[in-house]
Amino acid sequence: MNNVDLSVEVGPLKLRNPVLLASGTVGYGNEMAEFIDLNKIGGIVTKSLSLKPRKGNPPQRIVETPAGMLNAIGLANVGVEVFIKEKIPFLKNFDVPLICNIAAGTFEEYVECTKILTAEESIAAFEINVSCPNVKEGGLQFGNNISAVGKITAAVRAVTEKPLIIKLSPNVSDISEFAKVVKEEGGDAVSAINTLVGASFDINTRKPKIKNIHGGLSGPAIKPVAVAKVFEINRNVDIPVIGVGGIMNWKDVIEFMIAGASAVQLGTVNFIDPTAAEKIISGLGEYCTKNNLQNISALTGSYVID
Amino acid sequence: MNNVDLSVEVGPLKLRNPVLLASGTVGYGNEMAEFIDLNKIGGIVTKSLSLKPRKGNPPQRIVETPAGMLNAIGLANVGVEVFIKEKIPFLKNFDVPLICNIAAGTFEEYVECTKILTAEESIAAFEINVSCPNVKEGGLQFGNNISAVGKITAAVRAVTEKPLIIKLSPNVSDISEFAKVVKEEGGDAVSAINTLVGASFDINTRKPKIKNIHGGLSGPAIKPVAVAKVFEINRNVDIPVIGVGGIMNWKDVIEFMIAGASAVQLGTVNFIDPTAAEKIISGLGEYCTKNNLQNISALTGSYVID
Amino acid sequence: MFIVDTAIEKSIELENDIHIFKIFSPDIASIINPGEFLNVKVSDTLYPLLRRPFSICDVEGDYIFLMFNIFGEGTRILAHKHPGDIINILGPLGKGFNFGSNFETAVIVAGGLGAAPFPFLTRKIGNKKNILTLIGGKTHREVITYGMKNIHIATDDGSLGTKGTVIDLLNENKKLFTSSRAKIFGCGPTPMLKALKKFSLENNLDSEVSTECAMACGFGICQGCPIESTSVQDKYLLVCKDGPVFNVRDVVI
Amino acid sequence: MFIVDTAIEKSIELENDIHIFKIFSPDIASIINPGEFLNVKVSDTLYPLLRRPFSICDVEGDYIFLMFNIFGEGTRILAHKHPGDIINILGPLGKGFNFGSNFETAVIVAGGLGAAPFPFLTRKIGNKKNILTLIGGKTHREVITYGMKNIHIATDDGSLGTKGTVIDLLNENKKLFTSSRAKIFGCGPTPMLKALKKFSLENNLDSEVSTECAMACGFGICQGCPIESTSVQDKYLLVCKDGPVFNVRDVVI
Ligand SMILES: Cc1cc2nc3c(=O)[nH]c(=O)nc-3n(C[C@H](O)[C@H](O)[C@H](O)COP(=O)(O)OP(=O)(O)OC[C@H]3O[C@@H](n4cnc5c(N)ncnc54)[C@H](O)[C@@H]3O)c2cc1C
Ligand SMILES: Cc1cc2nc3c(=O)[nH]c(=O)nc-3n(C[C@H](O)[C@H](O)[C@H](O)COP(=O)(O)OP(=O)(O)OC[C@H]3O[C@@H](n4cnc5c(N)ncnc54)[C@H](O)[C@@H]3O)c2cc1C
Ligand SMILES: Cc1cc2nc3c(=O)[nH]c(=O)nc-3n(C[C@H](O)[C@H](O)[C@H](O)COP(=O)(O)O)c2cc1C
Ligand SMILES: Cc1cc2nc3c(=O)[nH]c(=O)nc-3n(C[C@H](O)[C@H](O)[C@H](O)COP(=O)(O)O)c2cc1C
Ligand code: FES
Ligand code: FES
Repeated sequence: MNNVDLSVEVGPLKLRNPVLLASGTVGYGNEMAEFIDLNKIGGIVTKSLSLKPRKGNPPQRIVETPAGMLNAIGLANVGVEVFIKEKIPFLKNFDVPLICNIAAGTFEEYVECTKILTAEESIAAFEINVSCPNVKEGGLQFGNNISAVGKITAAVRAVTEKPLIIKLSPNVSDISEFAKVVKEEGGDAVSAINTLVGASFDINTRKPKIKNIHGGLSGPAIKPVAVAKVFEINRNVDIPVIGVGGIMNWKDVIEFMIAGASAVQLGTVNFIDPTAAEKIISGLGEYCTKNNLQNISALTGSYVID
Repeated sequence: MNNVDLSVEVGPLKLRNPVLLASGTVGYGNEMAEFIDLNKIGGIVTKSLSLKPRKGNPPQRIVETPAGMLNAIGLANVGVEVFIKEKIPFLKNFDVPLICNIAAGTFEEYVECTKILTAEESIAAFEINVSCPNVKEGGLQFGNNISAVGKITAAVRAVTEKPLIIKLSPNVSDISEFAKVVKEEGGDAVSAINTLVGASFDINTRKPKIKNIHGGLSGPAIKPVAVAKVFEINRNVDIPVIGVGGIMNWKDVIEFMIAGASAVQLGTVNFIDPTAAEKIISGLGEYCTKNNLQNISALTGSYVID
Repeated sequence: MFIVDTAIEKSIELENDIHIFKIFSPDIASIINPGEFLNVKVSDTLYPLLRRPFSICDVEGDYIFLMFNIFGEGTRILAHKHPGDIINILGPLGKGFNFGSNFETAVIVAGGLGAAPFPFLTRKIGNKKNILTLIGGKTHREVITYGMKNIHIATDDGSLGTKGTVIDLLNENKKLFTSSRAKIFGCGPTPMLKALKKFSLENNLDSEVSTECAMACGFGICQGCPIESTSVQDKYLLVCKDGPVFNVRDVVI
Repeated sequence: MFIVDTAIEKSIELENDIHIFKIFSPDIASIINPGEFLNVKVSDTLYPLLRRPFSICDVEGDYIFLMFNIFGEGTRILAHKHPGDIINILGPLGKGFNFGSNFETAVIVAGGLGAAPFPFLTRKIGNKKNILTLIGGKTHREVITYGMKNIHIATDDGSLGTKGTVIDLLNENKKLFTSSRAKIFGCGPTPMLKALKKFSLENNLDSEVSTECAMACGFGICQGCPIESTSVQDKYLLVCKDGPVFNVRDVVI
């Protein structure tokens, strides 16, 4: 395993290995640091940050579903200011690329957040969440509107030189079109996918189980959808893709890379096994050794179609 | 349970109970008849029929996924002619509403199939599959194209007076818009949902596990998505909805009805337990008795939202 | 915090379908406190996907005890485990009861399975303070007295103890503890906790309750378990991290 | 056809990690034939979702035997079942071997776990015909001889029997059966079945093989298990219903 090179490039972003922790499933790193050595992880994507702190949705925010879960956290977050003052100092203790995920209700808020944060040296890249299904003003509306996604990409691009990743919504019929616009407007990469829109009702009270009614479906249930979206983008658009959705183990990571992902993010699995990232990274190394792969990056888009 | 009325109306279509067997998961009824009394089922939806027989896709057609499965059968079917000659006579032995599902590659083929079949007295209604993700010519392209769906609805409506149900694709951002068009063009109801587009790769061969590359994701994994789509249509459009997607037991049926379904279809569950429909129907009766519901139809869209 | 595979040493089923598991976990047993909890993976497959939170019911040496009933799929699967079967546990999690503080009588108020954390609390308090235990259930079948002492019982249908709720019982027995400095420790269904909060405030009693909420992670990263604070308005507290035990004054129940 | 919950009566583990389950199922046992199969729900939860097909390995009175190894998640879960645990079985399914027909010697050709259906076939043929059994495996660990007789063995690495494939073995032993009217019964990995078909056609031998395919239902409603026919071009045959046993002349392998 010593001579396996797990490093990957996601456009201009260089990572020591392809395993990132997904936005909203790692907080700002502190809790995870109790379980794993953050210095070994490919990178951390923060919970979506907005300009001001957000309280998020009232409970119930979580419902388990078959091999998945619905969440409607409502982008609860500390806001940009507290993030800089209180969260970044902690993360500076680690040698791990910090990718700042931004969510906003207006174009202007996206720009303003990015402007403020791009000044922080310890931020390695931005991931723009145009696709959260659980907030009213922005979120879904942006994510499913191709010209809005283009406009956000261009606007954010104008205020930062850092690697810019746009996180796409899967709740569209042609995700490649969105990836194309991102590329055209100067985005460096896309993440696919955010959660699928779902709902669930209690058969006794007849109320939605999630207070917000709709939630985002994540976990292994959605993996085949995520793999299909990554593959679709890879086939149609020349832009690096970060694969997200239902990854539970190293085999899933290999599958996403074969389908076209340059790197991946672990989401729901962190809740079940916060040590998963470390296990997966070593599993990837073993797979490469066994298959005589010197650079894991050679896997990206290496599908064989007769 | 004696005084519970399980009958429902899906627009002009009257059913003795809300439990239909979904297209592609019941063949043409013969195999299922070995397991259950078809006279007790709400109705049978045939495998999608095309004008000519279709051989379908080469193997592998099936892959299991977490709490779900991908299929790419490719609409293998006997064609309209053989259906009328060989399948209808068998189904005539039963007192069960026969809903004929039609899939086609062109507008004209939809019309022609319907024209031929509408003459068959034993056909109770049509379900038009505009949304199969596993065939090249028609299928997905139609299902995700709102004007195509409108055009098909209008064209088929023009040649049959039987109840007309359009089966919608979930792979779109705003399914209500499709339901609206169906209503405007004279459709009587919609079914939601067909399968989600998914894919899966073998990490050793790097080939797609499904020969067709893409498959349709079904089973409990997709239930939250299906419930959300049914709810969305119910809230936005005044058209009856048949709920499909991941139903495994009577509780799931109640959940779909609360979310807005007038009736439901069982799909993947038939493969795992071909007696599920009978169990579910008796479970529905018991639920109604316990909850003092005289008519199960009162459940449709009975969600409570604070 | 530990994540460990551990074998079920022994499984006891009480007569009212309550299950008690004895599991070997010296690391956790030596540091966990009453009111804290474990997050348990009941199956090593993808179903059910999420862990299930369970209060620490008791600790004896290197062994931890959990108490549960069959509620849904996860607890059904758990109940069918045999001794020797492996489960994966994550903990200790959360903030437990403050029972070292300045009071004379611990008034334990348990509704149904709300009894779960109290055998351990009872053991830890030992003879250091008085303990008065009030237990409620809908019927006698829901009354759990396992591992508790100095017990008074109320059932909604009067099938055991006095007829009424455990809060009625609390009111009736007020004189037993309001003369001394008492502290209330409560766990049970939300309506009971609401009533308990009201009682505690009206009687100006220090009172801590263990709350419940659907959880995904159990250790603070998913933000899935909010509970409204009485003091801070612009953010929620987290049941898994700031709780599950809260002073009734601090949270909206 | 039956769908029944049934208890595992006994579970045997052969030295090479092959598991054999004995299950009570008088209804199925009394009507099932060699080469037919059961579709087994290995877990009563949603994971794994689909049933798993297994050949009938043997039948003794009211009992059915299944043989399997740990391949993926489903067989792993199955292997961890204890005697007394319940599984749900659906069957009998498919079309089995035609062993009543006009031949003198049954030549059984098994590759690895392809041995599974042959103890039952061996029992059913009994002394009515000659039996010659050729068994192949990559190494000696993959050679399964359970319940079979008159056995010749080949291994790819030569660790047991002759070195080579089971088809090499078949060629070498041709004289043992080509003098009599022989019928070949084969089961094993696809490359072996391909070679067996070639051998059978070249030597003009009647030959049936048990094929495999990913299945959703196992009884003909999902159309998930197509196999190309040699005679009909405009539709596929179904492995679960028209097979799994086919005459090699009838299908493209
Ligand atoms: C801090 C804490 C301590 C607990 N201690 C105990 C205990 O000691 N003994 C005990 O029997 N139960 C306890 N519970 C409740 C226990 O977690 C639920 O009964 C259990 O999760 C139900 O799982 P299930 O799969 O059987 O039910 P299902 O209804 O199938 O579960 C579906 C989902 O809902 C969640 N859920 C259902 N009920 C609850 C609930 N009351 N609280 C939180 N999530 C729920 C499950 O975790 C799961 O994600 C505790 C809950 C919390 C939050
Ligand atoms: C007619 C028939 C008879 C069989 N008889 C036996 C037998 O007697 N003993 C035995 O050990 N195995 C037998 N098999 C193969 C057995 O069904 C698979 O080994 C088993 O399904 C693997 O399940 P898993 O969950 O362990 O593997 P996983 O890889 O986790 O399964 C994933 C999916 O792939 C399917 N799958 C994987 N391998 C196969 C395969 N070879 N054939 C069909 N589907 C597969 C599974 O059914 C499941 O849907 C038979 C297969 C068929 C079709
Ligand atoms: C509880 C929870 C909170 C999430 N919060 C965010 C978020 O704030 N911003 C974001 O872009 N994605 C968020 N996501 C989506 C994940 O980052 C990821 O895209 C999704 O969960 C799919 O991956 P998974 O199946 O591995 O979980 C959240 C997901 C979950 C489960
Ligand atoms: C094997 C298989 C074949 C199917 N074939 C068809 C079809 O021919 N026409 C159609 O409209 N839907 C078809 N479907 C979709 C189902 O009717 C149903 O919409 C979908 O499976 C979701 O329901 P479920 O989760 O209960 O299976 C098929 C589904 C499966 C699993
Ligand atoms: S359960 Fe995840 S933050 Fe509390
Ligand atoms: S497995 Fe369903 S038709 Fe063969």
